[in-house]
Amino acid sequence: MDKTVSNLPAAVAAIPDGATVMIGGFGGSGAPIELIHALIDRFVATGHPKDLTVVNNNAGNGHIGLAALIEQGMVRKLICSFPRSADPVVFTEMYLAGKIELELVPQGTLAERIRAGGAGIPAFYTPTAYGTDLAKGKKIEEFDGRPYVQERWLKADFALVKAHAGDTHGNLTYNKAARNFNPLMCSAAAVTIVQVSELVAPGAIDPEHVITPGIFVQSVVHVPNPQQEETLNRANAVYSGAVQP
Amino acid sequence: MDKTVSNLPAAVAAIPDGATVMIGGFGGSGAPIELIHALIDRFVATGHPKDLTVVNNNAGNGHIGLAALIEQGMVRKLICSFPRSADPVVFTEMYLAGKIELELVPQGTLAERIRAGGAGIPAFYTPTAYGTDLAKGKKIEEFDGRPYVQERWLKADFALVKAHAGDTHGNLTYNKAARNFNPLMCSAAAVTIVQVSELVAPGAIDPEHVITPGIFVQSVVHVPNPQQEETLNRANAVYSGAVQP
Amino acid sequence: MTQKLSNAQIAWRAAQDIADGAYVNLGIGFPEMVAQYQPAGRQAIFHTENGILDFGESPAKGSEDWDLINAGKKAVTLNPGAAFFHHADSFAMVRGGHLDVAILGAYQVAQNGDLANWSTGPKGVPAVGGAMDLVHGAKRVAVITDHVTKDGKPKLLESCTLPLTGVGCVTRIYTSLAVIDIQDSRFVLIEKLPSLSLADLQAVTGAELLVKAPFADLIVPEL
Amino acid sequence: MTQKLSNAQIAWRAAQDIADGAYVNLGIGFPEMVAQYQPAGRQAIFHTENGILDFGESPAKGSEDWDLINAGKKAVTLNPGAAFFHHADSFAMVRGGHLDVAILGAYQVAQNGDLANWSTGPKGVPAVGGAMDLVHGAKRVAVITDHVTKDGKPKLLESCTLPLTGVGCVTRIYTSLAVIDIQDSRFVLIEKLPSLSLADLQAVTGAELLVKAPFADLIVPEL
Repeated sequence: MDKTVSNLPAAVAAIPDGATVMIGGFGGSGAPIELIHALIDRFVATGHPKDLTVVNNNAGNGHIGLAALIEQGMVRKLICSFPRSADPVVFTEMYLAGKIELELVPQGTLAERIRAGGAGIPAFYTPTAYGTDLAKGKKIEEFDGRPYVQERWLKADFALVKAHAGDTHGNLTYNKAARNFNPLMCSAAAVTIVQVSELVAPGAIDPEHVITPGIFVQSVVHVPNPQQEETLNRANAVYSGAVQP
Repeated sequence: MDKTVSNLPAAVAAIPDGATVMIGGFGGSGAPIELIHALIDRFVATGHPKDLTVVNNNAGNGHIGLAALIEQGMVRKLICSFPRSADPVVFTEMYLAGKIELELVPQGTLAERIRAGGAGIPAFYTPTAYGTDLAKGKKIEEFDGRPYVQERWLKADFALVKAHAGDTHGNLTYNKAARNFNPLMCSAAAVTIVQVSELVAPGAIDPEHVITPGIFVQSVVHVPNPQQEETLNRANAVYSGAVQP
Repeated sequence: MTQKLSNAQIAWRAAQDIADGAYVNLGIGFPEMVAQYQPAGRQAIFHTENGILDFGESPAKGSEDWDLINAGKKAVTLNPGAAFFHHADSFAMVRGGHLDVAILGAYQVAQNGDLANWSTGPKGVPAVGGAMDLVHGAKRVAVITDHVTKDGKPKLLESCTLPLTGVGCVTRIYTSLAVIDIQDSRFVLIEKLPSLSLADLQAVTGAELLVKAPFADLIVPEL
Repeated sequence: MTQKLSNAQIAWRAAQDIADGAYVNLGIGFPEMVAQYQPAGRQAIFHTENGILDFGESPAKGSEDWDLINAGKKAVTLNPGAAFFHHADSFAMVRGGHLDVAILGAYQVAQNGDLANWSTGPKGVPAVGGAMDLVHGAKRVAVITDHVTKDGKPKLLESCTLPLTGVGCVTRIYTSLAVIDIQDSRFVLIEKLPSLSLADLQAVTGAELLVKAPFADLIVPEL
């Protein structure tokens, strides 16, 4: 078994128009910049994929990564908890112009909905958002005298994930707080595509230290020395697709 | 901050009659034999605690550990998925004699109920057990045209847990498949008492490798070279409390 | 009595349908035998409920590590690429549809895919383990079983009489006499022992066997 | 205009109520200041939603690791005994009641403990982050805030007029003028600046302040 894919364009080639795509990361930490940019390259060259529903904690920052994906007009709807950042201009402008739809979800509920999608739990109850605008229209049930909000699982067609080390079976580790939503999204997508900074042989990751077992991963692409969103934005980087031959 | 307790009797001294106690382990792997035996010692000496509700995957094996706890008559009710083993005579006899109550829960539902207890999720839906005797009387709801069973969280007053390495803040690692229910139970009990084979200083466990963060742990007791249920049973060991002075 | 497959031969037949790289859970007991008969060149990855992915063969007697066991509490070893995880993550794999195949034993299977394999009735101590979870979530839930009970009664029925493990969950049954799929709540014959007539097979099957396409001979090596 | 506490002084006061070894989440922005004023000999353990327990101070400028950030996306460091975990485990800590204290900012707090701190209305881009989760689960949910808005209107009210973050969740409010508890859906005065009369404090508070026991002077060092 070998889940590696030889290059970034091949890794993202199968994502169709209209797909729901989970993208890992919390702000820039754990954001799979190179996978996102490969998807932009494909769109610039072919016009696809478009009309994506993207699930991420944020809405991008500056003009690279998720912000660039949105700026290209590839995203129809964003499901996130915090569409603000140091430089949220791309999302803000498109949202206020009515060019992108937003489903705002409290962060812990977002995490739990994704985890539920991966774990086969179609719905659960949480105290979060009870009595607020974000619970409007949702089913309420009392347990032990306290009201809770029913929330549904969240699944995706694809997940784009950034890991630190990965083996050819798809076992993964992460780097520090870059873990965040990534392991959850691996479990909740039909096809999980992972960029790994270090590609290793099976057995090279101690079984005790595996954070995402390979069963949750379909494709692994080696991206040594990945770019960091924060560093790119501090350099005012802009990504608008690779120069096409 | 130092969560260590100097000895086993002190570690289990606060568990009262009638408490709900989660006990980690799957069969013998990860079973906190020394903590259980310390609890038996206390009962033999003082008559307490009794009328316990115990949550474990199994019902003990032979005449040591959980089986010995049951044999002493300390357990009023057992919540478990699989009360069979190589030598289940203790539970079998008491159950058939009507001396112990059994709540049988499918293993994945048991794990998820404990996880929900730790995560503040009062109820969730699962496909497991739908249409079976174990879903009788439970609420059914359809999602996307498929029926699911509503299950409630499971919490405990105390958890007895076996870990491999633990630091004084309560950060824990486990040994191989001895992990099983232990991390879940740490999160679902008001007071989690952990026996660790190796007691280390904060920082000695790589933050990437911590399985149970210390926030879920209240007491740590150092038990080097712990006994293994399987090995004891192969030697036909019997535990009926330490000789009292 | 007609010729029938041994348990090893049933396990061998079930193993032929497991693809290279498939994630597989084998139920405690008889189903564990399936792991021994993987076709050459294929390597399935075995999952055990108690928190291991990609465990390997049994260790030599005397070198067991009792913290490295499978759901049947038997000592195992690890393959390169193995991973440990806790019980909630383990059953997320099960319930979340991440396993390709689960192979279980059965007391009874109904033509609509209902399975009864955990309780023979109200007597004794009930125990369910992970069976009710495993029948939901795996992409394919297969059963391996003798075609009939020890006293010759059909185990494949119009509806189960024993307490159910799951409703409408089984998709394929490997028996000592045949391979049978469940399609649209009916038993569909896929393969049968060539030595057995369709009428004879029907006679020991508790619900009608459909023949929707030419069935094949169930050919299994001596083991 | 009467004397009032600076933000640093409000943060200092809130820090005095955090016990040694407490698990604490500080909201993004102003609440983060609380960490700077831990009393000598006490060490709280700080949790950040994005998956770190026991993070430490900011690193020196230029030595930031952008994979080691807090929920406000600021670079942090680690204390010995730190741990990483994913977002579901992080919010299990929050929702599951494992935090001892959460300290948040506020637009408005109602006397029944309702909090509004995430939206100033339908204009602009809404963003909620972890606030709605944090107000449930922590054993104690405290607010630090100026006593009034920038244009002098009360922030402590009979009921909130802005969109709610949580219902009946706040238990203590540290303001620029006073420390106020919420008990039985009423504001109860605990401490006030000695330079301020009770009548003056009541005048800038949008609901009745109960005095159930002798209140103390709110004494805070120059910072």
